[in-house]
Amino acid sequence: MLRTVSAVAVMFVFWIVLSGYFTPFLLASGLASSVAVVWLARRMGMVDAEGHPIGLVPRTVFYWPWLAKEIAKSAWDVTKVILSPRLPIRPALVRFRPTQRTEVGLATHANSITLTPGTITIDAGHDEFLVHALTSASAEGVVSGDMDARVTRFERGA
Amino acid sequence: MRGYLVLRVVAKIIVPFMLLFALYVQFHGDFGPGGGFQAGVIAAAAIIFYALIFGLPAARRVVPDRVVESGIAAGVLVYAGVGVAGLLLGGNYLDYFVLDPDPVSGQHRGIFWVEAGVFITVSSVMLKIFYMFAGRQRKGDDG
Amino acid sequence: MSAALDLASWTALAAGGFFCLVGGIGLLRMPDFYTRVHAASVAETLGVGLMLLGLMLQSGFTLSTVKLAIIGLLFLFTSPAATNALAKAGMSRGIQPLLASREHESSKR
Amino acid sequence: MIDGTHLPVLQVVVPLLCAPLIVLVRGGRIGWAIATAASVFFLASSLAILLEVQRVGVISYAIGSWPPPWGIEYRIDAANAFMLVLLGLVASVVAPYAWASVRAEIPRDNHYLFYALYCLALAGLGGIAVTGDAFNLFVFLEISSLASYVLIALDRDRRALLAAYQYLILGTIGATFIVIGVGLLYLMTGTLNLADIASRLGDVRQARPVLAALAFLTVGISLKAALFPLHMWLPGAYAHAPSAVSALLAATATKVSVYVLLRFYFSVFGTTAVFAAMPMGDVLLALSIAAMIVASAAAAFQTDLKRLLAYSSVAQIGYITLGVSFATATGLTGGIVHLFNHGVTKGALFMLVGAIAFRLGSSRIDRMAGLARSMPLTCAGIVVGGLGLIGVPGTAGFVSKWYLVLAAIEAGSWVIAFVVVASSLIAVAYVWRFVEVAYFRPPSEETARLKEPPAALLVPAGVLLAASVYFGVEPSLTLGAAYGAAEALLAGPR
Amino acid sequence: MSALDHYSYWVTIFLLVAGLFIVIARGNFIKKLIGLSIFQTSVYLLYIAPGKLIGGTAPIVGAGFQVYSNPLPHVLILTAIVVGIATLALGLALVVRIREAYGSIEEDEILRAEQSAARDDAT
Amino acid sequence: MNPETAVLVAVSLPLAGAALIALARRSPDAREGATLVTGVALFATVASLIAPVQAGLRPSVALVEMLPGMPIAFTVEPLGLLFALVASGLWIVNSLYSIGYMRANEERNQTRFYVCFAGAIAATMGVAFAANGLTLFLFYEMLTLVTYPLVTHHGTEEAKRGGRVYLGVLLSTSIMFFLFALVITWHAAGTLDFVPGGILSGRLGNAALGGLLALYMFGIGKAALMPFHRWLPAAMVAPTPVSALLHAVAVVKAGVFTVVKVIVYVFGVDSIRGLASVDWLPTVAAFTIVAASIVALRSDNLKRRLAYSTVSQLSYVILAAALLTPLSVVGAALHIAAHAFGKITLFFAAGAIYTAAHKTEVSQLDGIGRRMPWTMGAFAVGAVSMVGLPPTAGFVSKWFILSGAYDAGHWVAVGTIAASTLLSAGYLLPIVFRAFFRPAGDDGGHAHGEAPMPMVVAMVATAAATLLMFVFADLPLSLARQLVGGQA
Amino acid sequence: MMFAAATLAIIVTMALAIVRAIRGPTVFDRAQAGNTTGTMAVMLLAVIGFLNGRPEFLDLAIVYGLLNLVGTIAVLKFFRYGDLGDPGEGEPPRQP
Ligand code: NA
Ligand code: NA
Repeated sequence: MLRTVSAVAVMFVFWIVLSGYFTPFLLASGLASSVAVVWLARRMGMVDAEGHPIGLVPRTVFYWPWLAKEIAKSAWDVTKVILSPRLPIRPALVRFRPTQRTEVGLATHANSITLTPGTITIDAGHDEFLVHALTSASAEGVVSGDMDARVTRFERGA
Repeated sequence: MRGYLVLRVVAKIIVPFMLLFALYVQFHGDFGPGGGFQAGVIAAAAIIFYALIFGLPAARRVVPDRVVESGIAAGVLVYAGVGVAGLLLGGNYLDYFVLDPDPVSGQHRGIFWVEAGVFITVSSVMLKIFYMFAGRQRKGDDG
Repeated sequence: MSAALDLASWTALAAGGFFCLVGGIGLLRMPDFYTRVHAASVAETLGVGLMLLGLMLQSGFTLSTVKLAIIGLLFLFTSPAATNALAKAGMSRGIQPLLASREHESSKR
Repeated sequence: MIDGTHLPVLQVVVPLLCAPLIVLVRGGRIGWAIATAASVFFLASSLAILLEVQRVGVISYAIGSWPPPWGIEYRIDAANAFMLVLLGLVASVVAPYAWASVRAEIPRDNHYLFYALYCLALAGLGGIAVTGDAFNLFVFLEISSLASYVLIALDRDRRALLAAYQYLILGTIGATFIVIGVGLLYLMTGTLNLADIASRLGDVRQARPVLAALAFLTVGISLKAALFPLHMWLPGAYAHAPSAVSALLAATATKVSVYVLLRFYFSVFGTTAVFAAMPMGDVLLALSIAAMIVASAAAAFQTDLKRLLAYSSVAQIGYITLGVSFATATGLTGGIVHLFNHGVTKGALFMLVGAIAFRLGSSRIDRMAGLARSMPLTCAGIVVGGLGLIGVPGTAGFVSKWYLVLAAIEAGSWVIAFVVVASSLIAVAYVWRFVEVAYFRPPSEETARLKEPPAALLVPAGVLLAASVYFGVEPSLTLGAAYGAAEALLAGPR
Repeated sequence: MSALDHYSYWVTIFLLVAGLFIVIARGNFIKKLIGLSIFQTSVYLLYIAPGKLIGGTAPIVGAGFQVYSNPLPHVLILTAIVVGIATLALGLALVVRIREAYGSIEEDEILRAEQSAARDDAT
Repeated sequence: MNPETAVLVAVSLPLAGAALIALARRSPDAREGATLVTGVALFATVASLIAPVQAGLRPSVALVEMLPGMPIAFTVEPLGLLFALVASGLWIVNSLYSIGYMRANEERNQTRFYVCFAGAIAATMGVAFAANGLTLFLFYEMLTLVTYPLVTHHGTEEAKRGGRVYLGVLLSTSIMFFLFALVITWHAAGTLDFVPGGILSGRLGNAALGGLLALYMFGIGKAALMPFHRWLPAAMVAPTPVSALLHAVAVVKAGVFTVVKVIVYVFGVDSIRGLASVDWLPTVAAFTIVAASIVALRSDNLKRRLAYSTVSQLSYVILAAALLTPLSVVGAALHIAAHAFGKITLFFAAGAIYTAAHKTEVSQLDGIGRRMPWTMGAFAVGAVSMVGLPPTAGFVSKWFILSGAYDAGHWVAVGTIAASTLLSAGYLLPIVFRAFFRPAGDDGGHAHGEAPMPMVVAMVATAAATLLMFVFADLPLSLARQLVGGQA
Repeated sequence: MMFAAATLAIIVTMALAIVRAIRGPTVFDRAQAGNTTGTMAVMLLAVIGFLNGRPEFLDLAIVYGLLNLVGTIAVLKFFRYGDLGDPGEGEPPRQP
């Protein structure tokens, strides 16, 4: 039940952020819409830990900046590869076992890998990830498990 | 495509926001590019996205066929009903001025309900078209 | 003060544009499907991110900035999801990536 | 509120509201009741409007109380009041007919769809007849056309699907030409209100975009009206559609499109622009004569009675446009009265053929050997209808032919007058095809055991047939209305 | 205003002719519908391009703007788009039903099926 | 019953009769009774109009307006009354004859026969009393349509072919030319009412008048002016009573009646006399007379010979009317009656011969006079009348036509009449001679007596009428003279 | 001026993506190029919206972004499974 209320709250905030006009009619309709959307989301079975991971939000403050840095770094590497005449790519498939337990955690990990240029998650499952790496450097990056640890900490807040 | 874990998680997160965005577009027709048509399409797109990922039967459980078909009809009745309301209140058909003592808010009220009607119809039609064509393959296999 | 902001936004926009172009070029130069996805991700992450940042700096603390942030968030979630779906669909449809050597066995547990 | 002022918009709104209502209710029987009620209301309201127009001259109704030319204006003069009466009469006769005909020809779970689309088509056609706004006209045109495509496709026979598809393609091309024409007019005048366009055309009437608009509109509307040679979609559509649909469309759809041609030619562009500056008169004349001769001849060689009647429709539309091509009071009166007379006659004929198909299961002529013995009433009806198509005195067809020949003579073109009378002889040929088979061939064992179709089918057909004879013997009502319409049109843009 | 300035009209003409050509030249029913849609879209530009006022902004009231492009063509074309979709959806539904009934959506194959069916009736 | 109601009754009575006949289809006797009663009643009604018309009255009544300014209206004028009298009178006789013929030959669907017959008479009354061109055209077309089932009575393949020519020629000429002429007249004169002295005087140029006259003459297919005569021989497929109807009672009579009516009441005798553009008509009529007579001469089939005899006799009336002199116009009116009585007698005889002796060819008629004295006697009277010798009606009308031609100084006409008299003698009198003065050929031992009683009575009656009209010529004459305003 | 540069960059990238879409051998290359084009379109809308000073364009950008995602997934599913309604393996979503 708490999750539903928080979901409505998040929706209403999103509405206000979008709207920019704060007339009573619009605010009322915003609230009504939020309630309606959450009701429909519940019918779709989306208002659960996965669909509405409210708990994880505070920790994004720490995780996202790190991710941004990683993305910038690897993007620069890939840029150098693309722009160099020799196109020094050594594509490789890497399989490894993730340490996250919840689907949201796994999804975050998979997306983080995909977001950082040089690596894309082809298949993400509870017991195995399949990643395609552009260069051997990016392949090692994945295997190193550095990102895996960070995501798990993000997931469990340990 | 339920097997696609990443898609499933992302879908569960953004579908509600898509629906809310649709309603945002619906209500802000007066202030920016919005209104019934666009909102209806976005809302339908959200449900279709859900159906793509979680399968048509799941979508049919959320928005059953009967609701969709009556939505098509109900939307038109709402739209035309606003016109008739204008008629009953002494104006011509589709006259918004008479919908409220103050003509300007009468306009707002009129256009609001017309756009609501359009939203219901357009979203229902889009969904109905998707249900028919997507469902056909399924019927094709079983038939 | 605003001059510094303008300068920052110009550079962000320029960088964003540059990375977009890099991504575009990569799209054409890369030999196979999967490698092209990498190139695209450069454009879709840094290219888009920097340009959005540039625009946000331009508009300061207004409604537009918020909406730009929302677009950013949107891309943050949907872009990798789409890329993953594309790659997974491609793989399950049997498109073999060009591989330099044997697969790296995960050394860990 | 319920005094006459709101009738013009209720003509469209009532059937328009009934369509979704029927979809909501999803009942075949209730659907029929609603559709029939809507049609009868349409007729009653159209008669009231006709009387009002005869008293006042022109009725103008502003949608949403936005005064013209800003708002959408429903503008009814003698011309479209007469069209509304035709629509109302045919609709309120075909609706009862549909009860038995639909049960026989359309799968059970589509019945409610038929009636919903019936109301939609009626609303669309009513809208075309009523509106005074060019783009609104296009929208109603598409509403009625889309409803017609589906109505045709509802038939069990798979060829109905092909016919509907072909009609959709050609109909949409026609509609798009119309919307291009309207767009060009809007470009040149900055307004969409027909009367306003007419008054603003002023000196740009000869400008090239306006002439281009005239060309686009002519081709587009001719496609919708199935004016020869743009009639290719009609035979298939009317032959394979359910009988009730063929009856409704044959009597109304093409007729309303011809009205649209009249409205643009006379009320918007004006006779001088259309007939003096541009050779539209001669073009229409040539196409009409071609239609009268070629389509009638084609009808004579058909093996299916419905397809025969369809080709006959193409020919009869040629007669209507012939009257229009003279752009004189007599010519227009002849054209407009034939628009009504043929609508009524052909509606009755299609219903009768539907009644035969109800018993025989087919409308192929060679399976009707000796049918007159087992179905004397129905066959007599078809003969009377056939005489109406020929234009034998005592039928409404004669009145129209009289005015068309007179118009030709007044215009000094004796040869064309002779062609009109001569070509009605070809009608004898294709009516004779039925008479010979039904009356002279010994009944096959299949036709021998048939009995008359049920009254539910014959009575509505009888009503239209009686109308086609009554307005042949005492045509003061139709001629009066047609003459009024001709005068209203010839008054041209103010 | 040289011919080039009227580029929107050239686009309209191209789309119109291309659409009609596809409808006529192609035997596949789906391709015909695609051609028909292209033909319908030729009208959109015809209405909206002339509506654009040089220096006029998008026809939505915004602070600090006086000159707006003409909103009417936009409204009209929104309706035309809806009509286009309705026609396309109906066309596709018909093609699906035709494929079920005839087993093909190629014009010549279907006509052949029709002719042979007609011959059977006649004998 | 005042004259106005009499006119309405005259037109509606046969229709009522037709309904009565249809109702009485169960019992043939009741059905035939209804026909006869209706026939007598009709004749009485028409006869009641003689007095007022002779007193110069023109009773007229208008019904509904079919077109603005053109109601369905009736006016009784002398020519119309004369035609109506002949038609209604002969209907009675023809019915009597039909009863004998249909029963003797066991014809199928006789009810349809009598109903259509009554319908045809109603149409004929409509044509006779029509007050304007439109009403005339309405009933003229009705006559074509209602006689069609009679012509194709047997329903055989041959009947259908004959029917197709019958309907084809009559409908196409009426729609293409007659209707066209009416519209032109309406355009020129602004009215289609039949007005003594014509409505076109001074409205059209000479050439246009000539052209319009051509449209009328060839448009009125029922007058069988060549080349539009093909329908008459084609209609021989019908049973004899129908041929009698076609040739004598209604159809052709309506044709020539309309011709005379158009010339007198539309063009006006005086206004077109002497016009160069109309003098082609007598020549065409003359040609038809001679050509038809020659064909008749060479046809061995009795009914075919009589058919072509009709074609030529009809052109007598047209020729007479075309001469445009008072005497010839009176002659034309009289000839309508004279030919009716004569030709119906000949057809009755032919029918009787077929019924009794199953003979159809002239060559088979040797010595038949001894077996069928009454039939051949009547035939002789008819023949004499056709040739135009006293004491028959034919002589009276031919006398007026001849003197009319003489007045007009139209030598071609005079010559034609003389020649045709010889020709008609040539194709009719030898039959009488062969019947009475030739030894009976071998009839294949098939002994046969006279035709059934009702047929003989009918024949004798019409033969008597042919003779009586010679003796009491003043009644038809008085009506005919009124036609030209007592100038003859 | 810098806006113009950014707009140009976006347009060129879009052009490159379209070239890949045309050349791309497999359907998935085309779908991927389509996705990139869509992303660039969103940025184009955002930038042009700013260039003309109309923040409302950003709403359009968001809509375009959403529809682009749905479109790409639909194309993927059609060419991979041939049926848009097929739920595929995995347990159905828990619906109360
Ligand atoms: Na990556
Ligand atoms: Na809107």
